[in-house]
Amino acid sequence: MIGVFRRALGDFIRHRFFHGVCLFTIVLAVFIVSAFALFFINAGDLMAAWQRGVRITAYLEADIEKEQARAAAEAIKQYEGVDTVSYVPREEGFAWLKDQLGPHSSLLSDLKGNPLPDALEISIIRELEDGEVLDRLAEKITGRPEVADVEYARKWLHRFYGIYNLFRITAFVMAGLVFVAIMFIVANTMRLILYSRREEIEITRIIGADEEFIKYPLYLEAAMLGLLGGLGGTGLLYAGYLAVMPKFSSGGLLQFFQVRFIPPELTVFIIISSMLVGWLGCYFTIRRFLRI
Amino acid sequence: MIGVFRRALGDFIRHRFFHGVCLFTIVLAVFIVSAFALFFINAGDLMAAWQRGVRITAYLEADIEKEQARAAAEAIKQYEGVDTVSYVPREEGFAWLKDQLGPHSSLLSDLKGNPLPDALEISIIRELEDGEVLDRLAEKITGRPEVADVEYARKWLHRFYGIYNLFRITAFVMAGLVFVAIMFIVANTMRLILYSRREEIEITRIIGADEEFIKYPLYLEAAMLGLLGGLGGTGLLYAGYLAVMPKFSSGGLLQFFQVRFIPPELTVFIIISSMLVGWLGCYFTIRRFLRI
Amino acid sequence: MEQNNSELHRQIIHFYRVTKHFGGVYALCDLSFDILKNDFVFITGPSGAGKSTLIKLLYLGERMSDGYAIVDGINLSRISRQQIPMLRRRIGVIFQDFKLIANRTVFQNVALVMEVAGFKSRSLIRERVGDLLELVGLSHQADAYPPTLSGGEKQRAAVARAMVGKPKIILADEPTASLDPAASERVLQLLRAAHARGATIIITTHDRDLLSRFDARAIYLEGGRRVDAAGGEAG
Amino acid sequence: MEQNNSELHRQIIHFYRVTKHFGGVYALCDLSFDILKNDFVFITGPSGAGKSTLIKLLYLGERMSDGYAIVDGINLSRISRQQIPMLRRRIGVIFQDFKLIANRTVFQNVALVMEVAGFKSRSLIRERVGDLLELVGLSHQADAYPPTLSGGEKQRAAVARAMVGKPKIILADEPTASLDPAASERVLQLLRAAHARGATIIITTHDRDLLSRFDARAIYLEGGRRVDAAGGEAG
Ligand SMILES: Nc1ncnc2c1ncn2[C@@H]1O[C@H](COP(=O)(O)OP(=O)(O)OP(=O)(O)O)[C@@H](O)[C@H]1O
Ligand SMILES: Nc1ncnc2c1ncn2[C@@H]1O[C@H](COP(=O)(O)OP(=O)(O)OP(=O)(O)O)[C@@H](O)[C@H]1O
Ligand SMILES: [Mg+2]
Ligand SMILES: [Mg+2]
Repeated sequence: MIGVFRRALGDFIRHRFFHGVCLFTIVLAVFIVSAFALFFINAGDLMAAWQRGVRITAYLEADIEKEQARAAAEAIKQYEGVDTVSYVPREEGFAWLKDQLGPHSSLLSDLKGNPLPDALEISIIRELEDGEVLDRLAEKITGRPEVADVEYARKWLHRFYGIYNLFRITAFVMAGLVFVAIMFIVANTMRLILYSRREEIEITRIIGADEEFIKYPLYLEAAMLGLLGGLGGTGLLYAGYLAVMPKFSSGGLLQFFQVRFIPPELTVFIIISSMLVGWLGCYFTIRRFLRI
Repeated sequence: MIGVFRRALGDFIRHRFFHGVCLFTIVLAVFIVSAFALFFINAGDLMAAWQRGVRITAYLEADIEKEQARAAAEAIKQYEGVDTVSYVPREEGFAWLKDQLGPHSSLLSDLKGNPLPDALEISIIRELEDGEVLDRLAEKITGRPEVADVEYARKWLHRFYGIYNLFRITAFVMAGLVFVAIMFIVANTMRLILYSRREEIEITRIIGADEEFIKYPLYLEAAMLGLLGGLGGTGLLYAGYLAVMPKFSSGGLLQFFQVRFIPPELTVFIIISSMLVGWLGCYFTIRRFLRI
Repeated sequence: MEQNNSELHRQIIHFYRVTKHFGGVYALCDLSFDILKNDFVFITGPSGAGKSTLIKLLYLGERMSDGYAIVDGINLSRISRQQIPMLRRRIGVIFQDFKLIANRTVFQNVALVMEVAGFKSRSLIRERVGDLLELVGLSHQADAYPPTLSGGEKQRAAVARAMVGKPKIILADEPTASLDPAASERVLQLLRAAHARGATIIITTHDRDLLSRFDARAIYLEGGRRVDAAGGEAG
Repeated sequence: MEQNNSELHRQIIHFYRVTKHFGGVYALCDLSFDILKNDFVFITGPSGAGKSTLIKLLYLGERMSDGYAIVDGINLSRISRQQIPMLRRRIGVIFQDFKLIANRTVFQNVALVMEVAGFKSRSLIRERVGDLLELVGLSHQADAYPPTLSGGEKQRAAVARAMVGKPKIILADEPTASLDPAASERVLQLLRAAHARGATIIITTHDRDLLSRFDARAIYLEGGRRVDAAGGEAG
C-alpha cells in the first residue's frame, strides 16, 4: 500500500510537464462545470424569489363572520401549495384597491361606501412548479362555502411557470450535457497521460510486473489528479466568486437578492465526480494497454 | 505548399489515436461553448419577449381634440426608446379598466358616465436596457402640454430591468470565462499533441530540417484540428438542437417563444476561434521545442 | 523426438516446430530445439535471422503463431494471463534495444525489477542494486537518466537489470554489441558467474570472437530456420 | 598549432581545446585535433570515453562548453540558429541509437532527409531512396516501421538515411555494432564508396577487427581526453 503511494508520487514527479498540462485541463473542466452549477442555482433562486409575490385573493361571502373567516383561513392553510393565509378586512382591501388605481383613485370617491367584501390573502409556497396546481388550488378554495370569489393573476402566472419550467428543464439538460462533456474531457486527458506512458508501462510489464503492480499506482494517480483538479476548479470558482461578488453587491443590482456559492454538498459531489471520472478514464484506457 | 499539406495529412494518419482523442476533446470543448451561447442567446430572447408588454399610458387633458392628440402621438414617436404610439379613446380605456377589475367591475356600474380621459398608449422598444431611460421618457412625456398624467408599472419595470441586466452581465462574464477556459483546454490539447511528438520533431531537426519545415505542417494540423473540432462541436450542438426542439415545441411550453439556433455569424466566429486557438496553442508550445 | 526421462527432466526449454510470423513475414519457421537446465547456449545468425524474435517468444513479448513450446515447465500456448508475470520474473532479459525507462534513473530502472518481484526492504534493494551497478562499472552513473548515458553505459545498465532478480534463465540479446573489449569481458564474467550459480544462459550474438572464446553450444538461424553449420546438434 | 596555408585550406574539421561537460560530468576535455577533407578517421576508446559526445558536437546536437571548433568553415560557437540546418544537411550521421522515427516507414525515414533538403521531385526521391535501401539490403522492408525491424535492420536503415543526402561529411557512430560480418562488410563498402566520392568519413568503434582491417588514422579517447597510444598523431 505504501509502495503504491510512493510509486504514484514518483510518477507525479517524473511526468511533471504532462501531468501539469493535464491537471490544468482538469481544473478548467471542473471550473466550467461548477460555474455552470453556480449560475443555474442562482438563476433558479432568483426566479423563485420573483415568485414570492404570487398570491390568491379569496373574497368571502358578505355574511361571513370574522370567526368563520379565521376557521376558513386555518382550513385553507392545510391545502397543498399554500404557504400563509391572512385575513384582510374590507377596509384594508379598499385602501389597497385605491392604491392600485393610482391616479384614477378619484373614481372610487364617487362610490357610496365600500363595496368590497372581506377577503383572505393566500400566499403560495415558493417551491410550486406548475400553473395547474395553482388552478386546482383556486378551484378548491372557490368550492368552500365561505368563499364568494377567487382572484389571481392566472394568465401571468401560467406564463411565469411556463418560462420557469423551460428554464429548469434547459438548465437540467445543459448541466447534464456539460457534465458529460467535461467527463469525457477529463477521461480523455487520462487517456493521453496513459498513452504517453505506454512504453514505460510496456517495459514494466516485460520485466515481470503483474497487472496490480501497474494498475494501482495509475489508479491512484488518476484519482489524485481528479481530486486536485476538482479542488483546483472549485477553488478557482470560489476565488472568482469572492473577487466578483462585492462589486456586484455594491452595484445595487442585487439589493433584493443574495448570490450564493454552490452548496457544500454539490461542491463535494463535483470533486468526487472529478476523482471518479479520472479514475474511470484511467480504468478503461488501461484495459487497452494490458491486453498482452 | 503542397508539401506542407501532404506532410500534415501524413501526420494525421500517423498519429490517429492521439489526434483522435484530442479532436474528441476539442469537439466537446467547442460543444460546451456553443451550447452556452445557444442558452444565453435564447434566454436573452425570452426575457426580451417578456419585455414586449412594457408600455406607458399618457392620459391627455380633457380639452384635447383628436387632431391635437394625433400630433402629440407623432411627436412622442420620435422620442428615444419609443416603439409605437396609439391613440386610445376614453371609451376603449373604460372597457379596459372594466376588464382589469374583473369580478369587481360592478363597482364601475355605480359610476355616472365615464370619468376617464382619452389616452395615448406608448409601447417601448425591446432593446431598452434600463429603468432610468424609461423614467426620463415618462418625464418628457409628462412635460408635454397635451398630457395630463402618465402611468406605467415603474416598480415592476425597474425590478425587471435589474434582473435582466444582472442576467446579461452574468451571461457575459460566464460566456467569457467558459470561452477562456475552453481556449486553454484546446491549447493544452495542442501542447500534449506536440509533447507526444517531441522525439519525432527532434529527429527531424537533427537531420537538417529548418524551423519552417517543422512548423508549417504543425500549424496546419493545429488549425485543421481546431477547424474540425469547431465543425464537430457546433455540428453536434445542431444535431442536438434538431433532435430536442420538436419535443419541446409540442410540449406547449414554447407556444409564445421560438428557440433559435446560434446565429450563423456566431457559429463561424466559434469555429474560427477554435482554429485560432488550436494554432496559438501550437505556436506557443512549438517555440519551446525549437530552442536548439 | 526420443528422449529419455532424465533428459526430459533436465529440459528447461523445449521448442517443437515453433513458427512465428508477422502478417506475411516469417520471422521463425518450424524451429525445434531443447535447452537443458544450466546450459550455456549461443544463438547466432545474420541480421534478421530471427534471434531476437526467439528471445521475445521466450519471455512472451510475442506469442508464437504455431508449434509447441515449454519454458520452465509452462506451456507457452496455454499460459494464462496471471501466469505471465510469474514466468517473466524467472527470466532476466538483456534487450538488444536496452528498453530502459527514460525518466527513471539507472538505479531506479534496476531496482524496479526487485520492486516488481515483491521485495519490500528498501535497504536490501539498495544494497543489491548497488553491488550490481558496481560490477558493471556504473556506480558513478546510478543517478543518471538513460538518455544521458553512452551506448555502452545503457547496455551495462540493461545487463545489471537482467541480473538483479537472480533469474533462473538469462536471455542476453547481443549483450556486448555496444561494449569495448574490457567491458565486454566484465559482462561475460557476470554471465559466467550466473551460470556457475546454476542459471541457464542464452546469448545471441554475431560476434565471432565471442563464439570462438567459448566452448559452448550454438544454434544457427538463417531466415528464421535452423541451419546447423557447425557445433550445433539437431534438436 | 602551426600549419601551412595549404593544410589550413584542406581542413574540414578543426578542434582546439574543446571541452564539453554536463553539469559536473566532463564528457570531453581539452580536445584538439584536425581532420582534413576526404579523410577517413576512426575514433575509438572505451565505453563512456566521449566518442558519441564528439559526434554530437560536430552535428550540433550539443553545444560545446569551451574551446574553439570549426566544421566545414563554420565556427561552431558563433553559428546562428538559421545556419544550423544548413550545416546539418552537409553532414550525414549514423546514430548509435539509430534515431529512426517510429511511426514512419523505413522508406519515409530515409526520404525525409531529402525532403528536408528541399528535393521536390517525388520520383527522384523514390529512386534514390530505393537504390540505397537496395544497397543496405532493406528493399523488402521499405514499408516496415522501425519498431518491427531487427536491430541490424534498424542500423542499416540508419546507414541508408545518413548516406541518402550525399553529405560532405559522414559521422558514423558504431555503424556496425548490431551487424553480422557480411552486413558489416556491406556497410563499410558503402562508406568506402562515399569516401572515394570525396566525402570525409569519421567512424567511432571499439571493434578491433574493424580498426585492424583499415589502414586509417585513429583518434583514441579515454575519459574525454585524447590518449594517443598507437597510430595517432597529436593534433
Ligand atoms: N513486430 C514485427 N512485425 C513485423 N516484422 C517483424 C516484427 N518483429 C520482427 N520482424 C521481422 O522478423 C525478422 C527477424 O527479426 P529479429 O529481430 O528476430 O532478427 P534478429 O535475428 O534479431 O536480427 P538482428 O541480428 O539484426 O538483431 C526481421 O526481418 C524483422 O523485420
Ligand atoms: N546529456 C548528458 N548528460 C550527462 N552526461 C552525459 C550526457 N551525455 C553524455 N554524458 C556522459 O558523458 C560520457 C561520454 O558519453 P559518450 O556517449 O560520448 O560516450 P561514448 O564514448 O560514446 O561511449 P559508448 O562507447 O559507450 O557509446 C558518459 O559518461 C556519459 O554518461
Ligand atoms: Mg536482434
Ligand atoms: Mg557512444
